[in-house]
Amino acid sequence: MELKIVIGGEAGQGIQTISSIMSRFFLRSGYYVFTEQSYQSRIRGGHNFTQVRVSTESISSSDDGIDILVALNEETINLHREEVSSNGIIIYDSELIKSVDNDKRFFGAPLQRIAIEKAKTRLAVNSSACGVLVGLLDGDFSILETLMREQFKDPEIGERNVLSARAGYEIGKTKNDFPFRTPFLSNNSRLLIDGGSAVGFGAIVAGCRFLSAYPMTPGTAVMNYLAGHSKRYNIVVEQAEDEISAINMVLGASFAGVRSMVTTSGGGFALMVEGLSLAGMTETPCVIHIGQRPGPATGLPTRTEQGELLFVINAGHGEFPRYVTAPRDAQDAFYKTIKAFNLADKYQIPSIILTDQFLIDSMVTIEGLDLDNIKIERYIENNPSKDYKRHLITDSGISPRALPGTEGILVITDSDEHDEEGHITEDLEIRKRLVEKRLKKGELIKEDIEEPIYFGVSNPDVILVGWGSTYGAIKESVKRLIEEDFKVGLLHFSDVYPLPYRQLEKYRDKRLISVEGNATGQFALLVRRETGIDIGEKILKYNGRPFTPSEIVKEVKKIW
Amino acid sequence: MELKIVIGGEAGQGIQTISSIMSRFFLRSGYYVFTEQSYQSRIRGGHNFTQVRVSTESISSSDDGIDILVALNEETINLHREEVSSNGIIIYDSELIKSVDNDKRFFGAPLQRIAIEKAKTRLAVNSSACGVLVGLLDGDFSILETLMREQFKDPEIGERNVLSARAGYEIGKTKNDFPFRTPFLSNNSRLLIDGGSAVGFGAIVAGCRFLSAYPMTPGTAVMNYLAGHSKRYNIVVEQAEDEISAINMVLGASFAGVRSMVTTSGGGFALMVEGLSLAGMTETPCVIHIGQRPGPATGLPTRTEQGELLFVINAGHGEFPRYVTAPRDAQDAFYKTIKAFNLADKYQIPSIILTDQFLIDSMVTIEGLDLDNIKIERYIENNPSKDYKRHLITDSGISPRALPGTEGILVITDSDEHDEEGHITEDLEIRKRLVEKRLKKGELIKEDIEEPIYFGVSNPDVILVGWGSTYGAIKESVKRLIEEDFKVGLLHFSDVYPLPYRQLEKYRDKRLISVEGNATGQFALLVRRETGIDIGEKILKYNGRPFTPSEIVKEVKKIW
Amino acid sequence: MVDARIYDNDQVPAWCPGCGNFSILRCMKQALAELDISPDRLLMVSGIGQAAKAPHYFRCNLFNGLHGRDISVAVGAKIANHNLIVIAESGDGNTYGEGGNHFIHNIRRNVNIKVFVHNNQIYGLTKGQASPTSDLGMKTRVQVDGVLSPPFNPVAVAIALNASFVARSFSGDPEHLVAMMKSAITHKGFALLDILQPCVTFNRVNTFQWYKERVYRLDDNYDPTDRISAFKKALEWGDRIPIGIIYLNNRPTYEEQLPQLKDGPLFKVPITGIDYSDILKEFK
Amino acid sequence: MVDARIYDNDQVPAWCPGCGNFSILRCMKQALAELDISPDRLLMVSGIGQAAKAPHYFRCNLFNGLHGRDISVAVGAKIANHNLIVIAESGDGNTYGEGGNHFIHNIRRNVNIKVFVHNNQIYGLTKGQASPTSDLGMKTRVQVDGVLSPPFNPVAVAIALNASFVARSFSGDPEHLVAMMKSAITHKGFALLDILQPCVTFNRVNTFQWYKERVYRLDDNYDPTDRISAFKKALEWGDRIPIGIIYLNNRPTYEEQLPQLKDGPLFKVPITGIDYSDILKEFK
Ligand SMILES: Cc1ncc(C[n+]2csc(CCOP(=O)(O)OP(=O)(O)O)c2C)c(N)n1
Ligand SMILES: Cc1ncc(C[n+]2csc(CCOP(=O)(O)OP(=O)(O)O)c2C)c(N)n1
Ligand code: SF4
Ligand code: SF4
Ligand SMILES: [Mg+2]
Ligand SMILES: [Mg+2]
Repeated sequence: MELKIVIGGEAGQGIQTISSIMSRFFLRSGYYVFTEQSYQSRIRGGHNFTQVRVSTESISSSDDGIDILVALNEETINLHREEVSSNGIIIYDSELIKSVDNDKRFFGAPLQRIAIEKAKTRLAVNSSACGVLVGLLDGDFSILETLMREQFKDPEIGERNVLSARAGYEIGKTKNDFPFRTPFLSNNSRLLIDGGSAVGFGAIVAGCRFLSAYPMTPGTAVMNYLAGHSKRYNIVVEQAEDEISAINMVLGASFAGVRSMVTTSGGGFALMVEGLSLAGMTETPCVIHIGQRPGPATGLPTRTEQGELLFVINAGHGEFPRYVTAPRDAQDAFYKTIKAFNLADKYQIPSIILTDQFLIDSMVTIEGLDLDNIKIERYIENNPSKDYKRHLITDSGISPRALPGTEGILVITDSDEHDEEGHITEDLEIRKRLVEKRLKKGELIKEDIEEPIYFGVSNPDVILVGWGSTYGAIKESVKRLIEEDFKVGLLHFSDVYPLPYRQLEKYRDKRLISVEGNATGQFALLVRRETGIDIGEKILKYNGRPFTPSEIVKEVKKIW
Repeated sequence: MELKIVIGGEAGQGIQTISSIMSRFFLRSGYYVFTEQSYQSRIRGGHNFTQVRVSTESISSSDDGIDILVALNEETINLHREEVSSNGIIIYDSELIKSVDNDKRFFGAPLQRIAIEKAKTRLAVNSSACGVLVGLLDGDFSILETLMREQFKDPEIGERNVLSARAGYEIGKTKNDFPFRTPFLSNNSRLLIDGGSAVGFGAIVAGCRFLSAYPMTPGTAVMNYLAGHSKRYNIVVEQAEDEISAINMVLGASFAGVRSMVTTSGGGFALMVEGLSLAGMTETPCVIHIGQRPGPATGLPTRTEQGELLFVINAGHGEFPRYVTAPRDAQDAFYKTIKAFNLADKYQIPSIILTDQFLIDSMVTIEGLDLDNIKIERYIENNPSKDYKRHLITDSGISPRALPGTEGILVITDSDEHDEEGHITEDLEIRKRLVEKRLKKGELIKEDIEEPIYFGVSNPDVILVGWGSTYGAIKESVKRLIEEDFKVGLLHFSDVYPLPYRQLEKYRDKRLISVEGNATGQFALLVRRETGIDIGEKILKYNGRPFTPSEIVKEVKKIW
Repeated sequence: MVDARIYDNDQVPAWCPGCGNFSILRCMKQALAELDISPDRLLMVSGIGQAAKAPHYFRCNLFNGLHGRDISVAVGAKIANHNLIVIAESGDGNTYGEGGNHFIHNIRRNVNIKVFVHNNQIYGLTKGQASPTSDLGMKTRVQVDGVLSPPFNPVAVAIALNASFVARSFSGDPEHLVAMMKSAITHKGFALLDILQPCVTFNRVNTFQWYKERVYRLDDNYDPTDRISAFKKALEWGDRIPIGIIYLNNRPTYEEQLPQLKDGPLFKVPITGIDYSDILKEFK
Repeated sequence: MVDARIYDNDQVPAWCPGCGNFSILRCMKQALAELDISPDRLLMVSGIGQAAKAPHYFRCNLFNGLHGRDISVAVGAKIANHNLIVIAESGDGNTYGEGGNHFIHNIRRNVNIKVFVHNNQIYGLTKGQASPTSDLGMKTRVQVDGVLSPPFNPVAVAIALNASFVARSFSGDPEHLVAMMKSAITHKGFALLDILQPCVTFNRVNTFQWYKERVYRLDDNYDPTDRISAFKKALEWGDRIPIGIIYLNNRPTYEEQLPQLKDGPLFKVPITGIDYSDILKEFK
């Protein structure tokens, strides 16, 4: 069973509330959900919509097509009715939207009137709309009822919304010829998680106790998450005066011993580049989360893109190692965030988590998170010897890290080239040795890098190559292509730098097609730079929207 | 004839004055000179030295070995006496430096006493030292005399320095067994130019009338140059409060119609990266000069490196075209600076001139600059049509550029994605078209890119590949290797991005060795990224000092 | 006076209904019309934020740049062509937060540009975080315990920097606002106009009502040229908030001091056909 | 009091003979010794410049970071471990120029760090360009027509920002300087100490003699808690330059307001063995 619901309207009309309640409703009813948001950079008005995709199988992308359209305004009808399937339905407020023709897919309900009557506020259209949906789909109303009660702290308001939902539910139930049904299936321990929360939760579990950031979409999600949990988990979240300050505060906090991170988007990261280089030089661990959005410059603030890969890998003046990971989905984002903290500490380097608006804002159903087997390693020297040197040259290139404030020793570091102790130097022989020491660590990181996932037939004619948040969409497209007997596979990268090359070498002579959310095929360039392997063909998207499986299937067939 | 003079001492002792006077002396005597400075990041003290290399043939690098060492302090003797050739000489102040053994290369002169006696100031050691050198080398004293008079605005001080120089000259002449001689050869119209002045002069000739910068070594040289000529050429030079402001001021000035530039080093450029992306998005021409120095972070402020190639090419969030040129020497720097301004205007893009401390601070003798054939093209629409649109989509991707203030039209641009008029948009179809429009220009730039110079035997076994300021040293090493019958060539790049690939393709299957002033072989990575060609071997240097021909010869032989 | 409608264009503001920005936009057109400024002589520069969208909504030359960097762009443009009337318009977060360093140092430079700040004491576009001017204790999704740092006082800081024109107005008093805009534009030098603007969506503390109850126009006999009393006035914030020209002086502008601009705008300086023999001599 | 020599190390200052920095360095050791601060409890943070090299020349923990960004690093470190005594030490260009935005907003934050600025009114390390505090008209290789912008007055700006401790001293009055350093360090909150320092190589205007003739110690009965009179005092610059604690107030520090730091320094908060069931519930 699969069902695609789209809820559309103006910013501020409560689209997000409806979609989030319905997503939870389906989760608790035993279904898999994927919920994706398309919104504009404004607070009120404009056209926003959310797709809630429901399935009995695990899914991790949205897709083209609509089975149920919930239109909170007329524009939504005009923009989306074409996409609604012939056996689909268009739910609209029958008292507010009048210009409706006799397309049999229309299904009106007095959503706002119900809200006002039952809940004494217009804002409760959310609950009446959810009610209609649950009724229509033959869902278990008691689940919705519980959700409503949880949603509102004030029990009275909760009660009113339940009434409003119930009235909608009764209307929904009247349409008993609707071909889709989502009755209660099973209790389960699955989780519904968005990318922003996954990174945020990952950071908390990793022991991040300081975040400094300057608000910037979509990076702000992680800041909000940590701020929301700051009291319970003793996290200091400080809004910096600018991004430069954010990264430098984080380096100060990390130097003094706290796992620390910044969160931003490409434009904010652009301002942190000098600080990144400082982290490299002073060997101060730090974690940088970058939620990509379309550029250049301010670009499209609320849209998605994979346009910053090469920028991030090459950012910073001078040469120093780093770890860059581009999580493939929310679950991966959780684990990779923890890994980013661990590697930052292990190698005393900056770790970069490269997500995007699509991953950050989408909710996906996962089986669970394995909290029991998480390792947190700080690699901090608690009893350093008296002759402690912060930048001691060792075989591995990693110097023992002690914290300032440790009795009897001094911890010294410098943005200038320095000696082993950390003091500024102009000795060019020491310079050379320190360069080599720092770069050695870059070689070691390779041992911790995860090879890409391969998914597909065992002897493929064509391999799609992807990275980051496109995983769900490409994987699903490959599944479908295989069903149609295409001999195809997917090689999907999550850790991107240092670039894992073993799997690539294995498929070196295959026909490779890179699928990327940018206009220049950056990953293909990275692969050629690192391995010499030429990914000759590309499927690129750069209009600000994420890939859908249907779209990739079409593109692959076109060039097959 | 070739002669290597090294002048060493503390910062503030006047090393630069001696070397600059002597360089001019040799120029006017008809010799070729190359003068390179090695100095520390301090104002007084420490150890600095300059090499003045003199030849009857054109040269463009310094080299190992010393024929004359001018030691202004004892440390200079200790640090450099090993390098002085057996028939060389060590000039020192016989009254200040006492701990001299009976090495027959020592030649004492009471430099400071002469200065005080003749010029009434210690500072005139410069002139007494120059005098000794000219005497020793059998030079034409009248040339030195003229130089001294030109050096000092106050004729009386000039006269005193001439006296001091003459006294030194008489002492120098007493040593008549010195094997090196630089008598007057010929009048000539050659120029002695340093990289900083070459970029600065190029900018002035190109029509740059606004520079905003925040001081940073070695970028400051260009700021000093333009400030020094600001009155005569109507140039506004504004010291910004920080680098972010510098680039944004420049974009404002350029938008309003003035050719404008910033100058900085890698660390300052790191702060301009967001502004770079803004230039890309708003299609505002600008020229950025970056003098590289060793990183990461503050690194070694007064040393040289080629560590920012990949950073500069990939800098900026989002995707947009740019032009990057790494001049091979001062003469090239002059022309490429002009080209940078022309291409910035032609394609409405940021142009980056990537030099380094070695190029900026070294003086070289050139035959002249061809000022008559310089083309300045502004590509500005002076009579735009009434329906003018700043970002009009055209076949080439280049929109007509008008200036704000033009009667009857409006010039609008935006850091957000925008429509053709320049207004902010959320229309994703327009987004797609604007991305394509911008990137099209990147394809066109390729037509203006200069292929690398090839120098060497016609059928080489090995080709050294270099870029930027290493040209002089590698070329000379190749010359010497060829003299020793090595079948070797040099492919040297000045324009580096978009990467010219035709010559590379031609030599694709040769044994290629990349020679770079960094620790990771960035140019080799760029070549593989752009062409798939694997430059398997590398000769890298990253201790902060430039390559010398002797060193490259040695390294090449080692791996031949 | 030209008709204010010549500033209308076909762009539809992306602001919330009821937002104070609408009034500021109307006042802007009115002030420009009363000053007879032709749209093609006007260059608006803005940063990023809700306020920074404003110049898209009327006819003018426009460079809508980066968050916090509009003042620098405006200064560059004014140096290049000082015949343009150059106004930087943005929000409080943009100008006092991200752009703080340009704010302070350009007040010192005294380039003849105007800086209009829609001060809603909040980050609007990014959904309601505290801005540098947010009042102590304001709670947001990020400032969960309430704002801990006392608000940035742009007026006091500008006076400490000896700004040549410092004024405050309120979007809810259009007559006053138009007058202030006109004074700022006609002032010779850097002019800061801080405009109190209710954000109906995110700022539930400093509402229209809140401002309405507190703002009062400066007395006719208030002397804005006395720096100490201006500073005193600047510290008034709470039950009573003064609006008007708070500080004024007459120091020379940056442009007047530049010999390079004496003969006309910099962008018109000829750049070809120049004799460089004096430079060539320096290389010999 | 410990012996000031415990702060000596084997680094040799890279400063010019006669530079005012030497005296500041000696006073620093003296002040620390008098306060009995053990080197391993002290964290110095510095930026880039001649002044910013100072902490290399004595025994302490040190993070010598980027030009202009030391205050941010210091604040981060102090939040992470508020048991450390954290002092940011740099030059005027670093702190008031490149670092201007951090200067103003961290005064607001009032984190308990100390900011010592060697104010030589010039960019020393980069060979003598004007700094934000250079006097009007000073000529340099870049400011060929002389400085056009009036000097940044750090004291006045800090008072406008309601800084909790604002003082000025002079490298040529070691006794006073030591006292000011001690007051700043023992003050609870952000403390700005602007130290006038002759640069013998590049600043030929504001020489030792120039300062010597002008500076005077504030009267014993000067009341630094009155903001208006402090502002007046701050504007005194010219024939007479006051040194001493110019402004003082007692507002709460950032750290005191953070519930997260109540039970000890942040770096000691346990990060393993935590029950996350409440978070897991949020995903259901
Ligand atoms: C470098 C950078 N950082 C952050 C942002 C995100 N951002 C956009 S607008 C804004 C704040 C807007 O607040 P304000 O300037 O007060 O304008 P308002 O929306 O309140 O009118 C922020 C933080 C950005 N665009 N660029
Ligand atoms: C981002 C950046 N920009 C510029 C520089 C170059 N720089 C180093 S020190 C300095 C100025 C120093 O002046 P100040 O802070 O007053 O210190 P002083 O040397 O006078 O003690 C500058 C501009 C730098 N290191 N980093
Ligand atoms: S969010 Fe606030 S400032 Fe922005 S448009 Fe809405 S009301 Fe106005
Ligand atoms: S240049 Fe000036 S500040 Fe720097 S060490 Fe020399 S005298 Fe001191
Ligand atoms: Mg605001
Ligand atoms: Mg200074």
